[in-house]
Amino acid sequence: MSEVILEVKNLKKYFDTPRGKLHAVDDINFSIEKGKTLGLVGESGCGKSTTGRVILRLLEATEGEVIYEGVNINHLDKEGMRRLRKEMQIIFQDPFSSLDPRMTVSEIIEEPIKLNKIIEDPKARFERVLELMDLVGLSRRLMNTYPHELDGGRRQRIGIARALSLDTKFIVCDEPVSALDVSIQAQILNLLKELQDKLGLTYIFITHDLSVVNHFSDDIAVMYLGKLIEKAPAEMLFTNPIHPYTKALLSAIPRPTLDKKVEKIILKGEITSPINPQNNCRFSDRCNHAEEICRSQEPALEEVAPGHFVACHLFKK
Amino acid sequence: MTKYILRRILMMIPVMLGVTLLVFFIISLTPGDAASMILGQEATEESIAELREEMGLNDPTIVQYVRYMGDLFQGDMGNSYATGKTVNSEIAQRFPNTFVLTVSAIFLSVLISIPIGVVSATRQYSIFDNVGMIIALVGISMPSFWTGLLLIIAFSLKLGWFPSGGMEGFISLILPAFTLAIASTASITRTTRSSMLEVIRQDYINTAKAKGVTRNVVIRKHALKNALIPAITVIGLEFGILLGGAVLTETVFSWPGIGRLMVESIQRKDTPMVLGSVIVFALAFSVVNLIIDILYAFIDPRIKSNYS
Amino acid sequence: MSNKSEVIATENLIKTKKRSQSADVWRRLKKSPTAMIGLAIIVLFLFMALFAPLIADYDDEAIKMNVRERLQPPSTTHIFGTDEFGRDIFARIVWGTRISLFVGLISVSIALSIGGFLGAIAGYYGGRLDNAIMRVLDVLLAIPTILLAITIVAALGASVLNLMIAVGVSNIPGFARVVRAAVLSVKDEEFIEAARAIGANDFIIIVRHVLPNSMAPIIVFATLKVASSIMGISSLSFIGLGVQPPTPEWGSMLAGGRAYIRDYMYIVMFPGLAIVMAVLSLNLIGDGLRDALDPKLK
Amino acid sequence: MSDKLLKIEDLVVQYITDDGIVEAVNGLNITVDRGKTLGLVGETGAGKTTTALSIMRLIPHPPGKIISGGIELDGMDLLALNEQRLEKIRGDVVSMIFQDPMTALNPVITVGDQIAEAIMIHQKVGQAQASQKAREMLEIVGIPGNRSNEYPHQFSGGMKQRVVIAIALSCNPKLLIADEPTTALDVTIQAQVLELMKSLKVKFQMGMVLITHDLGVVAEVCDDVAIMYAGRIVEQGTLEEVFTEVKHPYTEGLFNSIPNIDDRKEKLKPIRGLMSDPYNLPKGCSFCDRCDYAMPVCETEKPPKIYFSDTHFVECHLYRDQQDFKLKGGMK
Repeated sequence: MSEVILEVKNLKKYFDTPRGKLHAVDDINFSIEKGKTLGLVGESGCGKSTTGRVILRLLEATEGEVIYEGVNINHLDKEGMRRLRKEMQIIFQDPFSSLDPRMTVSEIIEEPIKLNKIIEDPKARFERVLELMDLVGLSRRLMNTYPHELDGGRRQRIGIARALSLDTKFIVCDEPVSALDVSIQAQILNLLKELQDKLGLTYIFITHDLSVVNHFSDDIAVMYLGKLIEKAPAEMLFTNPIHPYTKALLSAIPRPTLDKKVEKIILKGEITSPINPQNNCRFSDRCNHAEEICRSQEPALEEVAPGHFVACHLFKK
Repeated sequence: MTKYILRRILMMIPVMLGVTLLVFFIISLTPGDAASMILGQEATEESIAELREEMGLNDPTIVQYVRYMGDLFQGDMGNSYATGKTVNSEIAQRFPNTFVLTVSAIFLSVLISIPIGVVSATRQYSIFDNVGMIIALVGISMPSFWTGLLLIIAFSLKLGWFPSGGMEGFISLILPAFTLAIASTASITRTTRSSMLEVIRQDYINTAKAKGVTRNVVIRKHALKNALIPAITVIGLEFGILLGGAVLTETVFSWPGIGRLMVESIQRKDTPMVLGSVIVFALAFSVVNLIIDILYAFIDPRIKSNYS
Repeated sequence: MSNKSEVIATENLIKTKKRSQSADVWRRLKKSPTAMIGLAIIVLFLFMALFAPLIADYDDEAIKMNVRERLQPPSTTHIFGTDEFGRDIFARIVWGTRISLFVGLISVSIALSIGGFLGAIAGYYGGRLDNAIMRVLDVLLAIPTILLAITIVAALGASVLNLMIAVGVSNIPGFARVVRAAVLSVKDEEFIEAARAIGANDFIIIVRHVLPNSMAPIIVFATLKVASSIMGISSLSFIGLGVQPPTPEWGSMLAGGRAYIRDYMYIVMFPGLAIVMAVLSLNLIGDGLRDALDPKLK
Repeated sequence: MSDKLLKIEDLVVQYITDDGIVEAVNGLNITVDRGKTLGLVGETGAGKTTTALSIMRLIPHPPGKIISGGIELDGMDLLALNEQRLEKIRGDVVSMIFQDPMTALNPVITVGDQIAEAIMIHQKVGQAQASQKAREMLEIVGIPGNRSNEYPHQFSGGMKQRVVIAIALSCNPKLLIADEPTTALDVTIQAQVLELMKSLKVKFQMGMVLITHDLGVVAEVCDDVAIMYAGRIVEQGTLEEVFTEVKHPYTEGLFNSIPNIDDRKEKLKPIRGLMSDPYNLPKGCSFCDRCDYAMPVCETEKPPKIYFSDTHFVECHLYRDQQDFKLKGGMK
């Protein structure tokens, strides 16, 4: 029996915009077990990155709870949050902008250790930095270089080393490979996987790329315009997607193979943004199967099979 | 569009109120007593005290300010301590001269600078570009009062082509307008060049070229309009600098504008006149900025649609 | 590369000092001949300002009137000639350097510290504080810089101190805007969020991450502002609102010499050239720095 | 007329910078048949975009320069033409779609005018007629014609890319170069745009060079595939040949790096290391320092071109002496 490390309850994050309230994250629920990976999937504007940031309290939640190892982090004071940050970390999408261009590789990796007073002795701290560089496959000779002198893959390794420099147990990976070339992407994915096995890490893996998330995750949650619309174990979601959006998303991925041609579901229209949303299914205006009820009532997330949750009026048919 | 313009005009009001408040308080710091100035050295203590009371100079500054603003809204900026004439009439008489001078200077600048900036950018690192940019930098570095003196020496005293000062017809406008225009020409040229360089690297320029649009049309139609957006900002800022520069240029060329009026009034400690001049300058500058913002909306459709 | 040789190479590299970024900037700046000319000129001016007493005697040559030697054209004894009171123009220019550079630097420091502080907190905290600060600055910006300076000096009276205050204050809004824009451009970078994620507080974030990364445009702007302040100081002195005679100042030298330009053109020639050279050199350096600090623009 | 629409021979393009010379393209050969689509596949820095810009003759100069080689388009020697002739060809015979739709449209000109411009240049028609045609083009790419008076910022990313496509196709070009046309788009939007491009390809009967890093996109749209690495084509063949009989170790590496969506247990086998420094390419095979099959000869000698069929070739030493050499990974 594995234990739940993180639980998200009725989480909401709204932003004020000139055109109204943007419901970036709107009442989502999920939990993650220790040592597992939850894939958070969706297209631009679906709220997946915002969710990641609210979980780490880099953004304050509008409503709802984030419970990490039994502690509601929304209620923690500064000091409590500081302690927690040692365990909860983030890896960013853009290895170009997520590293301070004025700091060297070793300074970047060292900063969290120094800041959180993990190791006070400079010499021991330096040893630890070298150790971390080895761990993520960064050659030690790069320690005095600046990020802009390195390629995207190595920069992402720096970001990973920084995230691991504390007593990290839980990492939000925000599109960690989408800025990288395919061959480098595979290197980083393998590294993240190895680190998880070695250090028992728990990941939330945020991505728009379903093939990456399938490879990587235990559970997958699909988001659309701030809502969680389907959640299931990866295997189940891929073999038996229920929500029309998930189906379309799965079929839309270009597959690098000549056999097993998948019938494409082409959606109409484009992604809008969840500003002042109506009480309807947010996908209804793009859905090929939408019915009257979809336009007048918002579907709730319901369990249709053990572990498989869907928010759609039509699955019952 | 009307909504946008109205909004911009409304935004001007608090700024102008702030300007009057600020300037009024700065000027109220001026040492010396207005009443004794008006009455001259022979005045008795009593008559001075009487006048002080009458002018309300014993009231707190803020009360004086409110009174001043009340008058200002009725179009009255008080009377000059030095001449006794109304500030309004004096400024009304002088303002057109400053207007003519600065507007001709900015026209001259824009006319010269935009083409040079564009050509420099399209031929980056050519001799034309390099020499042009060095001249522009020197132009920015020359104080207008000195340039004015040099121009007087050369074209008035030595060659006798133009008068060295005063305001007698178009011919006397040429030297001061040119003097005033130098620095802004240089600076608008530099901005035009750099924003043009920025624009011609954009993807949409490649799209245009890939359509088969000729080089000249790419520059004229696709690049220039985009490059003008930052250039116009600088034209607006330069206009402010021109207004400031008018103080110096008018002094050098004895041009009867409000710049010179202001300097003379400062020397005469004629505070109502100084106050009036600064406010008019600030108002003129704000109106220019308003025009600039409206121009923006015409060039850049993104602004227009934000307010429709 | 084998493991062993890598370790050795590593140890060698750890010992070598890391290459500093200012060295990089200097390397790029050196490539610009115009910036180097500017630097040479300004060093010359600094030298003149520092060693003015060794170059010319203040009381004897720069201040004392000497009617017998008035309005002498340049010669070997007076290389720039003498003015209407028979004072040596070269000596006055040398001493004027002190005033111009000193007042220029001090007023920019005033503007940078006040404007920079306001701009930094406005940019970093945003929201209402930002709004309040920017609205106040809008008022200052509505008055053209030089007019604001003139108004301040007119009210406070003409003196070197008031000149510094006037030029300094009138430059505050400019600095606030530049610093704010610089901070804003850095603030939303992901590395700031990364710093927050590792538990850094606002102070550490501002000092260690925001400021170092927003320095480039501020340095450039400050350099250019020293130039324009020097110009502003001489402008004010020219219209009699700055440094008062007989103190040697370039602008007031021009004002004094104005009456004699028909026959004694050199009187206005040299002080004016001094202004141009000082301002130009700083502008050249500013331009060079802009390119050197931001290699992307090249 | 030959059935070859585009023929590039031994193309060499360099960028001359302060830090040295980058050989962005060195000795590139590709051909595109009329009405066929060639997928040009490679990673960042492989020289794909440089190749595209060379065909358009839009290499920014300085620093870029076409050093040698030949580009023949529809029987014309592009490298021999002057600028005026090129302007007549661009947008008419060959046109191009750029990667980022967000920046590819001029923000201050209406989309209708941006489409009409190309029509007016090449078809010598008046403003009214061109605007009419522009509206028709918008309809063809799935945008209501009455939106032609709107500005680019009023369109979403996918819509913008449709406008870009409308511009490119407005004069019925014989060759379309599409540089990563869907990379910046969301998956469901990408599916829409790919679908549109596939149908337009048939409708307009044009040849196409589709530049991409995504083998999935290639499988969907292309007839032929060329794999590019460090400025050269390392393997080329029909879609069938390249996808079923991978020959080059780099091609194999690319396939093994992609997570297989239909088999989540499969382990990724990334290509180790990084692409060689473009300032300083190895003397022999550019891929040899990352290649699992590298032999001593790979480091010293440029690999020969080995043909397996009229259409399928590879540049690799492995097959010089034994044509039937099999890569370890085989195919999925």
